[in-house]
Amino acid sequence: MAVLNLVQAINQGLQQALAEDDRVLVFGEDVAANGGVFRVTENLHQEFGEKRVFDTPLAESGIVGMAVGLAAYGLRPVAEIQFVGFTYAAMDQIYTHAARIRARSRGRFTCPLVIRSPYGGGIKAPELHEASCEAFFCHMPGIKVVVPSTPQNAKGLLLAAIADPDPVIYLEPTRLYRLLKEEVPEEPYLTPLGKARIAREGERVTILAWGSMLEVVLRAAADYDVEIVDLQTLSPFDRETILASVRKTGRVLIVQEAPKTCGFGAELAATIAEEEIMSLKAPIRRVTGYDVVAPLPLLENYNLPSLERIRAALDDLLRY
Amino acid sequence: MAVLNLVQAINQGLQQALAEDDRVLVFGEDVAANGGVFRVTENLHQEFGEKRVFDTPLAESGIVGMAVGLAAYGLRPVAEIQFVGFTYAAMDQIYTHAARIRARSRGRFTCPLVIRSPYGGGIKAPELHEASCEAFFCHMPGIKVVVPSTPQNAKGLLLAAIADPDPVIYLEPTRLYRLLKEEVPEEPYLTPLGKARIAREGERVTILAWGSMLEVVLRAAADYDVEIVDLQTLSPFDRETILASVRKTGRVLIVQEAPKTCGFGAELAATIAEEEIMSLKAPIRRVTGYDVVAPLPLLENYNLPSLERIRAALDDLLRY
Amino acid sequence: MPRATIASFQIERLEILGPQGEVDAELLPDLSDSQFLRLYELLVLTRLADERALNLQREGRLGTFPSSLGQEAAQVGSGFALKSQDWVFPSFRELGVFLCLDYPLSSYYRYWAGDERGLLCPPELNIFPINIAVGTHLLHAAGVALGARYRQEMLVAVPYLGDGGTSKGDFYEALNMAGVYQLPLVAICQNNQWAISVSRQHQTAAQTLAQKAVACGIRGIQVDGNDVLAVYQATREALERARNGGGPTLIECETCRMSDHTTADDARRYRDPAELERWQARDPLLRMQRFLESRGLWVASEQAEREAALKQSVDEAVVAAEAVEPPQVADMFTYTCAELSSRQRQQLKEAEDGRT
Amino acid sequence: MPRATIASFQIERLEILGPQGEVDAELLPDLSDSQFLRLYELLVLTRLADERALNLQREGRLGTFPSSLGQEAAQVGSGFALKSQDWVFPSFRELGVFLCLDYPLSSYYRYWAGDERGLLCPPELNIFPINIAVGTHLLHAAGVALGARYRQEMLVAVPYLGDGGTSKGDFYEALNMAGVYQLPLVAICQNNQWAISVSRQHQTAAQTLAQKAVACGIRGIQVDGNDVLAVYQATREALERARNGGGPTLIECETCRMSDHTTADDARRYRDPAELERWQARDPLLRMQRFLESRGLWVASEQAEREAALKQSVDEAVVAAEAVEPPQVADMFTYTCAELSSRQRQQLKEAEDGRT
Ligand SMILES: Cc1ncc(C[n+]2csc(CCOP(=O)(O)OP(=O)(O)O)c2C)c(N)n1
Ligand SMILES: Cc1ncc(C[n+]2csc(CCOP(=O)(O)OP(=O)(O)O)c2C)c(N)n1
Ligand SMILES: [Mg+2]
Ligand SMILES: [Mg+2]
Repeated sequence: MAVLNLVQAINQGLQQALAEDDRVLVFGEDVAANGGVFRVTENLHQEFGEKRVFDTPLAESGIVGMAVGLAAYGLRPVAEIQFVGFTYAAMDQIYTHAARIRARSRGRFTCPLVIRSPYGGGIKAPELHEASCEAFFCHMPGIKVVVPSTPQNAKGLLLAAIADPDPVIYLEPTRLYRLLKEEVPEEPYLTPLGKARIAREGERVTILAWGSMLEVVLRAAADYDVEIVDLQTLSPFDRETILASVRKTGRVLIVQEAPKTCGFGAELAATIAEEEIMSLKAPIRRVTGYDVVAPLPLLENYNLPSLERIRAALDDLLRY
Repeated sequence: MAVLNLVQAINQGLQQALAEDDRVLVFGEDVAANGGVFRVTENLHQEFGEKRVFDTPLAESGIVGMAVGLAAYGLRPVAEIQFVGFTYAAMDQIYTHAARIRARSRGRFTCPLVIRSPYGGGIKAPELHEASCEAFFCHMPGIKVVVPSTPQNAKGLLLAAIADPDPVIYLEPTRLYRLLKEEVPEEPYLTPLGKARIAREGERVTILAWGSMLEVVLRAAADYDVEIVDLQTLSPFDRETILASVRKTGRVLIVQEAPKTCGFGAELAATIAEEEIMSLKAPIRRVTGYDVVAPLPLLENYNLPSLERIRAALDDLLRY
Repeated sequence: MPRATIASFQIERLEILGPQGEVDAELLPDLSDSQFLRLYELLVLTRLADERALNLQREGRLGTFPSSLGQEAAQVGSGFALKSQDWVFPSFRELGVFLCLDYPLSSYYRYWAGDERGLLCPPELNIFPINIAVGTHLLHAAGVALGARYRQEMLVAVPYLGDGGTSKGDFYEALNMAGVYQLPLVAICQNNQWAISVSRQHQTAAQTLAQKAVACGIRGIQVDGNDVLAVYQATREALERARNGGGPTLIECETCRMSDHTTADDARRYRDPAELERWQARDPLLRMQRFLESRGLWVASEQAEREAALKQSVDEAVVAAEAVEPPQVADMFTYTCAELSSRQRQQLKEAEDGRT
Repeated sequence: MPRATIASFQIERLEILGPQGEVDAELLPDLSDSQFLRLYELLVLTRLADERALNLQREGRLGTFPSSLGQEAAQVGSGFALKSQDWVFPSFRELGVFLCLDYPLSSYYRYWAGDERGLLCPPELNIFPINIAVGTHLLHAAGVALGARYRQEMLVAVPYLGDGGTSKGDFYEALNMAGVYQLPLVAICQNNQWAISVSRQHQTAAQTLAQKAVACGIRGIQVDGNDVLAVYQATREALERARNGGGPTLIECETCRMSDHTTADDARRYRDPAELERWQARDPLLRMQRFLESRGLWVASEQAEREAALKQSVDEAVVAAEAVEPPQVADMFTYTCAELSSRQRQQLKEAEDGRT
């Protein structure tokens, strides 16, 4: 097994999907000759040619709308939106169409489409290049949302997303792109959608996290006896695994990079407060980005959940 | 005081805002000669003329984007999006621009803009004409979200939204447009943003609702000793009033028309589970629309929170 | 070249049928007499099925309904040129196109009664679900066209839209993509002069809608949209060109919405009745009827009988539509994704427990 | 009229300066010698400030930076024509425009160092914040133009965009609105042939970008974007027309991005170096220098001294930019809305407690 970083793992997943299934098409802005601005699609254009891997005009709604047509036609489009902050222009195509084609046509047309997008903060990039907006997509019935957190699950979740019969938003934490390296099996494999992963077992607190927050949480909680659940799929999320861990620990900390209010963490807290409250020994705490307009690089560290904030929340929970 | 329905109350609010402040402009699709497809802008074009009240081309992103410019220029645009299901095309303008102009320009430009839109289900309208998507906007720092529930607060909240120095999404529950009538003071008045209203006092359960759900909840809970809180403003929401009521009753039911997962109700539940969990005697229950693609008229009643579902939840809560 | 013209563009308009049904023989499409008759029959059927829908709506048996009155030629002329392998992306006012393609009228009615099953397209056709979000569906057509080129299938993607739809960003993004990839796509714009209460002039300063093609480097043409033969001919040419790799076309059919926007609208609030009178004189059925008459194909005495037969087929569609069992609550869940999540399973159970 | 041309359109291109700096005297803009010199100085200043930014970036003193190299004439020619009351809506590559308007270079640098305060526009100017979401800001210009007409202010709204930006729906919606309302708006498109790695040809099938105006019923013109006098002249004419109620214009400045897309890009991955060589011969600074020389306004021996003065002003801007105190955590909250919510107050307290 080769040691790959996240970019390489996703690239390998794309390469294998293209090689295995001629219905798979990869497209977006700068994904062809340039190999993507983060090089995630590197060499794919060279290997599979212009028909399979191609550039589009600069039009996010257009990219997603075209992908909807391709998917309904029977292909397996894997569209890239260059940064998730530019998906807002495609919200209408995502929610009005990708999410609904199956229902509107009563199953005659479906939408097995993957939208990949670099996501999240911590890379000191320009405005709108660090958005954490997963919650929008999680509130769209008909849309699945996947966030990998390691090279291994990045590849497996990507291949599962491409194999899925419904539209999947696949969010790639840019901060992890080259930060994490691990052994990744060479052959194609699926990491099932809808299943969380226990990243670390523990007894006293359940920490729920996803994407690049997982890496922060693992560091922050190194000296705590906590169970760390990596959501992997946010929609549909793995209620059973989460609730089982809460039953065990009785304390919950949710760590999310997005602004607090109405973030995905709110749904996790609400679900626990509805279905497992009797197991709780303490309030459900959230450590999140603040409810502010996402700051530019000089201020961004103030906004991202930090080791200190996470530890303070853990200490607080453990006082109950 | 005249007895007005919701349409008339909003119309009166618009008329008074236009009359009082020449910075107010009203525009959107079919708002001029046609007076809006629900007649909310009736007679305004006739009274204030083409410069103040005018039609736009069919382009939702365009409408909001233009409104951002007008607001930054110093005017007070009140833009209509014909149905809230068509705001998805304007998400980019709302979140990337309306929400951020103040921050991006460090206060040099601001965005005192109101986007009005008919919202919610229960009117047997065609596809996309009954969306309940308030949660998207509640997850956008920089954006305020207001949902009136009676003719009185409809007028007062509208005038407060127009007076507000920041962008406000004002969602008009179409099902209530002509259903509710009450006395509405003739003179202009403000119903402050950010404040909930105790629609009914009670002791045993706190019901949190907004918009057209309030009317359902009032009927459903007629025979229960419950406190009904009408949120009025969803973002920023009135933590203090909500938490005070929860402290009193110890039981919480949230009723929301939108799909359950990641709806605004999740934030309410999460906030209570974080800040007031020690007062709770029972799980926090949510009665919501299901996590499905919004159905067409023949199925829609199955999806809307019903009296039966609300009562079943109350009975359940009262067993604790 | 200090101030030189570096590009020029012309927009053509095609008309074949004169107001009295006279034709320019050179332009007459290559159709048989029975095809001419069939065209006329489809025009009449469209009008009858439309009238019937309005009646059903008034009786509370359909929901809000958008009438095709006055636009029959634009719909039938274009729909008649389609091949069965072509993919159609309707907007919400294309009854005539559905009828040309033999889509079950009963299904069409069911959809407008508020039942998604009305859009379940029969397997032999490729009609995308009716699109309500104006202007957004041209992109799906672009996607299908791109897919077809990839699969080397000889189909054309044919989105329908209105004059209002031409103002949406997605319309432009789609035609621009179609130009870049030289896609087999023919967009049919029914310029019926109104987008609810907003007039064509208020929708855009462009003199024609056809010229919007220029922005995307594709072909654009205007046709007399009340002239079923001109619409047919322009569509056929564009389809053939697209099928043969000649790239996309935007066809503007200039017509007029003779009804209210929908049954929920009252056009008297914003429209001068004189406009209707002017357009009445160009009624698409009458023109085609006169053309048939001049060729000895239409006999006044037979009209009643033919109409009766068509009416009967409409009646049968109504009966069939109303005989369908109501949809099941489970359908809401079944068609959201291929599989239910654990939460959806819970919700379905709750919904089926009848707590509505 | 069976198949008649009903509309025709021509796209013009304007060039004034020849490759050797020779001019068509008839077209020469009505500017004084000192204005010609000032134009040249601004071209040089733009290049120097740009070079300096690239150096700062390499040293880790700026973040990702988009260079203006090669596009100085398009920026300075248009920026020089603006009046102080005009509202400017920059994209992210308009250093030359900021310099023409005397925007503090130190602020410009601060923005690219990751500090929002760099976009706090001085009160005497009306420059909207740099726009990152490509193509979305033309609508704001349309809004301001509409507002100005309402207030009867004689200003023009001037959005800048790139060739890539012309593919976005918002670009089209904005120009269509501008046409409908006949707004005082002049859109300046720097067609620099590339949108990161996507070439102009791949962006649209339209032969020129100027012709995109046709779709919206507004004026469009192409100019040689490396000819500062042509850009100036076209902009001035369009501004005057707009100011006098003559409606909007789209100006395509044909130029070339001579650098990588940004400091995060490596154009060698996708671009043939021969292209750069071709464009090198049309360098906008050189052409203007030759023009000045031919008029006896440029003296080789003075160049070094002049450049030194400009460089010194750039140095001072760097010092000023770096002397600024770091932003405060409170700023994140202060500028989100006019007032803090109770939750934001809590959060601010948490953030200020230093838990970062
Ligand atoms: C994106 C969007 N905005 C608004 C509406 C509401 N609406 C329905 S039809 C219509 C007018 C459409 O005009 P046009 O495209 O000319 O089609 P026509 O109704 O004339 O057939 C409007 C504004 C909608 N359905 N979709
Ligand atoms: C809506 C949007 N999509 C994608 C990007 C990422 N991106 C930044 S610049 C750029 C290319 C812009 O090309 P063009 O408009 O020609 O401007 P230029 O960079 O050439 O000045 C892209 C794709 C973006 N900033 N905004
Ligand atoms: Mg129309
Ligand atoms: Mg460019």
